[in-house]
Amino acid sequence: MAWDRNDIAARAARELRDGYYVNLGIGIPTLVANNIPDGMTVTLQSENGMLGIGPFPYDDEVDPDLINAGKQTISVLPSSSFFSSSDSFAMIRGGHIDLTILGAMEVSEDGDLANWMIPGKVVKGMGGAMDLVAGVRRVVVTMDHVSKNGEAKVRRACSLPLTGKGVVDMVITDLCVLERPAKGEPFRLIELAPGITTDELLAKTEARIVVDG
Amino acid sequence: MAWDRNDIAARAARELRDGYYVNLGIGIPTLVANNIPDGMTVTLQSENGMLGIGPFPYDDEVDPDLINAGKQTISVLPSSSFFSSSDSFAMIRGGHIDLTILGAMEVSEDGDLANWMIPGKVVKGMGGAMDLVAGVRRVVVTMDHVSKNGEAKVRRACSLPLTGKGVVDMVITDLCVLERPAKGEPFRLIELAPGITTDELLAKTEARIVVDG
Amino acid sequence: MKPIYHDAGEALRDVLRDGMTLMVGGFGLCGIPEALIDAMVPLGVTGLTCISNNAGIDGVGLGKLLRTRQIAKMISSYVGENKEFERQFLAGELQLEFCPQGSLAERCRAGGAGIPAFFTRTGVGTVVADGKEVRSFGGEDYVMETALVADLSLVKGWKADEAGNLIFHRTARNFNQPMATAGKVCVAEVEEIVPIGSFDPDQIHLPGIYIQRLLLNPQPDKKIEFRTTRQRAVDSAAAPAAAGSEI
Amino acid sequence: MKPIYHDAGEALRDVLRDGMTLMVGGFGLCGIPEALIDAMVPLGVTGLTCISNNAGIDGVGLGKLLRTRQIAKMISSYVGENKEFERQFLAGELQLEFCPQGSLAERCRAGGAGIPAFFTRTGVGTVVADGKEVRSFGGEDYVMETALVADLSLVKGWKADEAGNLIFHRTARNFNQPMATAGKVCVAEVEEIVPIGSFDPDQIHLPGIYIQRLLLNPQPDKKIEFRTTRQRAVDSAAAPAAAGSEI
Repeated sequence: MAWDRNDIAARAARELRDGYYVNLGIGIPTLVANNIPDGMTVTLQSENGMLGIGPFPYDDEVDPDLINAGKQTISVLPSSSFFSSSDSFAMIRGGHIDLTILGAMEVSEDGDLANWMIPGKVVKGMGGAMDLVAGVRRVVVTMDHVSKNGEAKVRRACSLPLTGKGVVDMVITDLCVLERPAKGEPFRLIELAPGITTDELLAKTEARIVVDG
Repeated sequence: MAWDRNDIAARAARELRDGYYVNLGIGIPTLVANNIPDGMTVTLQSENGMLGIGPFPYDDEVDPDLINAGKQTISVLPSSSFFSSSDSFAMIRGGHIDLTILGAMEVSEDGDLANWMIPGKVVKGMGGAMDLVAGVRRVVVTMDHVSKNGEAKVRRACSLPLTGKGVVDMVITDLCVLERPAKGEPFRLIELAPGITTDELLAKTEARIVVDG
Repeated sequence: MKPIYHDAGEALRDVLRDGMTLMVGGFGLCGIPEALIDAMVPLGVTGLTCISNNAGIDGVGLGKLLRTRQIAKMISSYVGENKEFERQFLAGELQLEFCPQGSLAERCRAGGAGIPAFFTRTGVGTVVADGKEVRSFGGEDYVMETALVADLSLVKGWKADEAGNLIFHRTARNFNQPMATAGKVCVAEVEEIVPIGSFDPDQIHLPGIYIQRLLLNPQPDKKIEFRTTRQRAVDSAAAPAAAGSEI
Repeated sequence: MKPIYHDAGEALRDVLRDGMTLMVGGFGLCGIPEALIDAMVPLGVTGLTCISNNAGIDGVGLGKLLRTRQIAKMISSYVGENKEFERQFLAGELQLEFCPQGSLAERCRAGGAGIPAFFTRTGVGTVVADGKEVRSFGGEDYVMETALVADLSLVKGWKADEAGNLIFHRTARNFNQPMATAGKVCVAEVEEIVPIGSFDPDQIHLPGIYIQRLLLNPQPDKKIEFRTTRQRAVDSAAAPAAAGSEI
């Protein structure tokens, strides 16, 4: 039985470590915040200039000057700090964020990531995605394993314009977890969703991946 | 009669304008601060990270955490702000300081400046001088017109290693004031110290300068 | 002492000209200089190049200047949530240059800091690197990005003192800080102006040297794009970060 | 929560190794992490490359590590007021790389910000540009300077909270802020450590993400290089800036 969105988020949360500074994308990645283990300190960064994102505010606490990168109202934590966009991306680009988790349209076997534009469709822009995948130490992608019309999203090469080249370290889909031990190495299958067979997975995967045993 | 150090500083102070942000070097330039006209607001920048340098502190106000770029204890003003060295030089390099006044060993007719090292002597370093002359909008040099052993300091070309190339806008010496209307143009004699003749000045000046009829 | 204005039109009238390049602070609708933007509509200046992370939303922020066709070109990282933008862009009436958000922020900082170009990993191997120099440092490839400067920067601060020293509020700081440094002229819209000496000099976010004019707007609208809240009934200690209901 | 040390030797023992590159904050003796520097003497690490705006004075600050010959190379903008430095340099025992102060600060910031190189007008036409790329932008020449990073950064803050958020004091901020961002490991010496939540999140100079360890040194010496004061008898309102007697 394939994993659902919450399962994927819970699996992604297992990549967190105590003391990590983490940037979460929109969608499934946002759900990861609900799965931080008790007693573990994980500090969430928002690229619009905040370290230490708090929960959504109570209705009477809402402050238009306090939003996350998804433009949702949020709250402060006792450990929070605010800074400018240039300081925020200095932090991101400089490799100070331990982990980013983001969604994707396609991932290639070389770790290329496409998640910002579909030619012919209206393009909204890359926002901070290119900076995050280029700068953050470890990049985890969460997505469906195949597209809505049944096409493989883990591919030999991305068909869509790239967000970053060779940047993805781990892919968590509804069917499996793929990981590269290091940039430049191939993805290995390290986990299958319950009831998913290797054959089934390989049939839905265009990329060449390493399957042990 | 040649100008003395205070005369030179007073003459340099005439280059100040209301609202200017100014960085003053060590020596004669420091004396310029004593000559700011009443009612004129001039904000002094210190490249170690301060805007709005106050006077020397009273004895019981001395704070080791509060020094100018000459490493002298100073005080704050109500309008002061503090920032890092990187922010300070972003301000300087970005052309936000209106005027800097500094000492020199030699100035060339093309506006080259030498004021940081003498080959064969112990070199202390350029500190922030290269950044100031490269970044500040207008560079005024105050110095003696000739060296202690009688050599011209306003020269065809500098004999000493440069601090900056083509950077000097005005030279104020004990004998005269020279000004370039724009970078790339020659220096013009615009003022003589009382009792100094043009012939005497030219005899002590190696650089080719423009002297109006 | 910086000139203080109480009318946004007055603050801008003599610094606007057709075809100029503008930087406009804010992230989404958070921390935008709304009164200054609004004042540009009646002033009628056109052919603007706007450097701004976003383009407002329909009828709010820069969305107003899009509706009146005053903007000829946008340099932004993200322009979603804006139908009028989409329409003009697809009709070829509006030029658009996408720039990754971090490179955009750094290009503004560089413009203010006298750095004409710098190298970044962001965008290597993507369309962002097309036509740009790519160079290897320590075995890794980097793209050269160039500085951005503006004829006029419009920024939003929280409090200013009369010397132009600025303090920002929470995530409304965003692009306002670097953009203030990169404008030949910078006009700051603030909610409060206090006498010189009111601020701790250690706590000033942007020294007054970067500010040419102050506009006092004590009660900005501050529209919210996505108002997300949680219920007080829920045990707040256990509530996870950024988890709640979007309303 | 960052590890808090009360003994500088303990804070450094397992992060030191011979031949490592160190960044050390401070301008002159202002804002130097003095307890951390002092602790390196008995720990005996040698062959150090020190990136620091200055080299201390004889027997104070980095002057102590010069005396014990633990430093092999300095990257600085100014090294006056230091006879031992002069002696070792003239004897060829010490390498020295001069870097203009502003380029030094920006190279540290670049190192922390993931920018491997940038262009600056500073040093064009001087020995500083020797062997470096010079390129024209908009008709003006600029030198390419490269980023600096360190194995270990030693910085001095004023107050820290337990999350490592730092606040600096007056001109003691100087190089401490950019250098903290450019070290693989950064140890911050501070005068006071307060509980999380004590700081206004808008007023933090350096977010805790840059800090790996905190050393509490509640009473640093803070030597003054040039103690300059004015007389109280003088009318203080009329006293000009930086004019007084050097004592």
